[in-house]
Amino acid sequence: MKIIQDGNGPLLQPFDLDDFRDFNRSKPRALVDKRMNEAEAVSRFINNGDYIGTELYGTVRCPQSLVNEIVRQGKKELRVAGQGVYELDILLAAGLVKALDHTYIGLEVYGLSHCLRREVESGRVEQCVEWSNAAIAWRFKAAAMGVPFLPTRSMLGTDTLKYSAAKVVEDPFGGQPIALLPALILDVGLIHVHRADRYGNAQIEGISGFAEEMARASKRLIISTEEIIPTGQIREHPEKTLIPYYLVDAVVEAPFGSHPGEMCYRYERDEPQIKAWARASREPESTQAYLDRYIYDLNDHQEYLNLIGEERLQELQAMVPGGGK
Amino acid sequence: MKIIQDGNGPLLQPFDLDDFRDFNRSKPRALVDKRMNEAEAVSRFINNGDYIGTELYGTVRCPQSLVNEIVRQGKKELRVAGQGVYELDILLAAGLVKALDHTYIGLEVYGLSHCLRREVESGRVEQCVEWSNAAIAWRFKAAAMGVPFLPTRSMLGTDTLKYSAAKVVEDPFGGQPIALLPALILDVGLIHVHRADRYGNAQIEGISGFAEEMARASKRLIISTEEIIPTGQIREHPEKTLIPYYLVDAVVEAPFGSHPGEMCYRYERDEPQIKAWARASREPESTQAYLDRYIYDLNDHQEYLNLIGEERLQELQAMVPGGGK
Amino acid sequence: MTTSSYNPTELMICTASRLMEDNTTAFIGTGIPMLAAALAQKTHAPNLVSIFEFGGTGALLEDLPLAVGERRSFHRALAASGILDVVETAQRGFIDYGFLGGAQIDPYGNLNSTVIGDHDAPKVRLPGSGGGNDVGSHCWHTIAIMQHDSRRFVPRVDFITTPGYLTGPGAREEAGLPRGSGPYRVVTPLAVLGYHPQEKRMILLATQPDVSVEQVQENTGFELLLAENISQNPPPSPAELSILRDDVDRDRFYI
Amino acid sequence: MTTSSYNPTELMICTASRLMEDNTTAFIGTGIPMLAAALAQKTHAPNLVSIFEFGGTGALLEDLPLAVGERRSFHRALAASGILDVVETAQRGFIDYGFLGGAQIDPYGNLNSTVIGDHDAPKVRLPGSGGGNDVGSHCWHTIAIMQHDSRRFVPRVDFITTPGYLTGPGAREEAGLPRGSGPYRVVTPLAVLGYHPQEKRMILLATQPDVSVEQVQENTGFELLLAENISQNPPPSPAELSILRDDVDRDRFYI
Repeated sequence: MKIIQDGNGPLLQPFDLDDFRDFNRSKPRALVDKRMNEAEAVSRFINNGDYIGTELYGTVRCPQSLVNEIVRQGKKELRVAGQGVYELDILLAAGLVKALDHTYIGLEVYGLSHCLRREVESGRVEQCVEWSNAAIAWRFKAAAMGVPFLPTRSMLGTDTLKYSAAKVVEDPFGGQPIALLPALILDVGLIHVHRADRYGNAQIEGISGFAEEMARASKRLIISTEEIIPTGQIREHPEKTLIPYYLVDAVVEAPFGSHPGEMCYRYERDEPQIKAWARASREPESTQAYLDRYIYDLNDHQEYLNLIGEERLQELQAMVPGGGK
Repeated sequence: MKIIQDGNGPLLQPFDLDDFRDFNRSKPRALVDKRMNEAEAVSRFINNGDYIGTELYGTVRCPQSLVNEIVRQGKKELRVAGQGVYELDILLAAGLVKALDHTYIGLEVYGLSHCLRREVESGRVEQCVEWSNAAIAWRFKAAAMGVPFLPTRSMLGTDTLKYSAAKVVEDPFGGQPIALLPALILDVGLIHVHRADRYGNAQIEGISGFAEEMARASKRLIISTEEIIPTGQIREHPEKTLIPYYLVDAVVEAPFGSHPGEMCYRYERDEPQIKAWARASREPESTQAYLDRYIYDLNDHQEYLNLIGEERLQELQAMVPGGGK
Repeated sequence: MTTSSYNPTELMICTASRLMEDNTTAFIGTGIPMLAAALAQKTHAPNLVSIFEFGGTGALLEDLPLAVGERRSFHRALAASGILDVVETAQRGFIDYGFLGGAQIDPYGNLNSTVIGDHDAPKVRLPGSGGGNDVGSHCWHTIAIMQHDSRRFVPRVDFITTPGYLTGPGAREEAGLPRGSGPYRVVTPLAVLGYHPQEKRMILLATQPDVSVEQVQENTGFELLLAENISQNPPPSPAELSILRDDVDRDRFYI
Repeated sequence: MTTSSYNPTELMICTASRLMEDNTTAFIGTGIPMLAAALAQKTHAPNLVSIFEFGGTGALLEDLPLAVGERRSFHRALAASGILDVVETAQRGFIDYGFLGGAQIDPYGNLNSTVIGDHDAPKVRLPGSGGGNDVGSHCWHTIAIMQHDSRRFVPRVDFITTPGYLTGPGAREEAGLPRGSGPYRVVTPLAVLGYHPQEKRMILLATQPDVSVEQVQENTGFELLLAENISQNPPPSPAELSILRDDVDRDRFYI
């Protein structure tokens, strides 16, 4: 099986599958109450220099109350798997990102990310390793399967592959070139869900993005949830459990935890807030002012919700057919 | 990337991913009414010599009305992916199987399969290639992903691998031995579901076995369903669609289509019927008598249901808490 | 075109919409492709099957999705799964059309959305591939939606984020990309372009209303092949514009 | 043991049940392991997390599953997924115990459930691996449940369906199997056996009631290592038997 090409990019998170198994072996199988607030979850489970990932699509199910707390606690020199809009922009704005497994960071219809530009063009983000969206998700899937790599026909023939850590090999069955994507095992995964019980059994409504894959690729997993439900409700519909409890280290109750992002069937995206960020993030000073106002000057998610205001939050719910319940 | 070991087993279903893509390209994207009975589905979509697969676990969701029709029409020299109890035993009993990608064929608590013994020990089944249950499901998954292989740590170090068509290679990232399982693309897949619309959008209740993987690994896909539902009902809960319509070639309405197997939440397994088969299958004569009575002497699934009897079928429903509705 | 009764965005939406065939599957990205798909469903392609990257298949685009993952992207859809199911479906050959964008495009339809300048010391760091590379690798036909000037239409892109025909005929297959897949059209405010069947180089097929072949070439940083009969696109019809303005984007989110 | 107040199946169920620890995950197969798991949940291991091959995780085994895929295998479970999620969970190191069976076992715990005689001209064609090879490859500890005679306990199995310690110390790791995983116990009507920590060969740990060490060795086709103190298992307690008979298998499906 010939190796045709090696991506030049570094493997930002080297891995050993047997070490991952040993780590997973040590996680409790017992049903333990894992409820805690953002401050405790972030301080207990995230360290400076960790490799972290957020599961979301655009601003949908964005684990923002957790990301705000990471910024508040100033967890630094983070390595991050990058597919995001607002929440990764905030991490970059706060200067906490040292390296990126990059796929997309931008403001979608509002254009380029100025924070990404400033951090990368200045060299403060020291490494950008390139991937496609699906490639990152497949890398999580490889880790979730407990295998060292997954094959794909994505990225072939491009500079995206050249600046990744993938390899192109000759398929030993058919002889064609195929890309191999190395497993990506996160130190910490952050996922915001619709419902979870106190043990971490979690449900997501609608499309599931890459939540199942990332949850299973995370050594430590912090779940934030719109609401905590009794385990009896989990057992009534076991097929709805996308994330089983034994993967989870912390369960943080965070209503509107995705704001200014949306939660399908519950509340819409806060478009003016996103636009305000798009404007503020253009210049370092206004960026800092935004971070002060919405993160540094606040103690927790509740103070954030108070700042946004009950009335506005209800408006965002009311935009959803059925009023967000 | 060194090849450490080649399984000696033949690849019973050689594949070309670009041919598979061309085939999939030719399948209609339009919503076409695909309802037909077992006779039409089997005669139109299954040919002698085809490689077929059934999706089920034990006797759960066993597509028996379709398998009975295959026997009735005497589709022969079939190559089959083997993980099953009753339905594969019936195919073997009818002498229609030429080669097996084998994982498990037996009668579970009722012991060995006498049909398997007779067919394999006599050499009428010409080839048995060995795999584990998950290996076969991963081979479907590889096809479903459109990639030539998936890696696994199953089968390593065993005769199961030696008598498979897998390869052991040195992982180019970590250097450890890893098994590569070749994609398995079915000529025809057979899946029995709880609900489907006329176009083939299908829902399954409870655990899903390997239905999603096998559906996506099938060039032609025949769905049998306990009931046909309006497409509006599909659109109300799109997250419940495990098999989207564009994969499907035929939708066969088959209430109690899994009998004597079970459908979770609808009806239980017909234990006396399974026991009757376990007894009958011991000797060729009694095997033939069973096939005559339950398949050859009947024209279709309705006559089969009449033979089993309304009363018995209602008993099987009544065994399910909630009475099977 | 400032004096015309429609703006360039509306023109591009209508042009892209007309390229969408009924009863085909189309991988829809944020922005113009969403509006084009919604417009197509409400005009000539009621059975267009929209596929959104993060899991929505066959949604009814009654309300305009604002992003590829939000509820409108699987509103009354036929299936709602996740990103890997969708991209694997593309990899298996089930997705007919895919829409792409980028900061640069070259004569072979290679796209750059990663970086201007050197990757490791960039002049401008762009958003990155996102799903672009996946769409450009697996969909049968890709349609690029671009602004049109010679800074964007360049002889050689600084970085190949998403594969077009790479270096020319046979290069995709040689790289291991799916046989028979590749760039199909480029839609801009000035023109609709395609690719020469043998040479795989960009060819001018049609100019937008009130645009000359010369204008198109002047705004393109490389020599375009010219189709034998270069047609002129009709302007957006009043019907298209009213559906677009009063229905598709009635909240004027994009236009 | 014919005169005793319990049958050999009941003895094996109770013996296997006692090996199941509370708050561990166990991959449960058809037959005796199901009864043992249900008995354990109703006695010393109420929080035993049962995992069934085709997708059930954490079911409450109030009713005895008749097969690994039917509704009782995910009755009021914590999750209901599919075979790959379950086996990948094992491959990731989350499943502590797995139960296995077979027609032959060797001193290193290798199991044969594929064929007696030559694979391509078999004397007896057996059912095959099923999930056995997956369980034996990925679970941390495997427990084999076997009838006990020298036709089944053989120096060399005809076919290694499911990996034990293969050829001995280090062989699993060398083959690429997960570090630190492997055979743990063998439960038979005559004994409970383990594996020597260094040599990885089968060692006699305990005899079943009224069974002598000699009887065990006589019925084993190879030399057993002997633990320093070979204990004698207590018989099934009246409590265990009544729960087993009146509750777990009240319909007498298995016992």
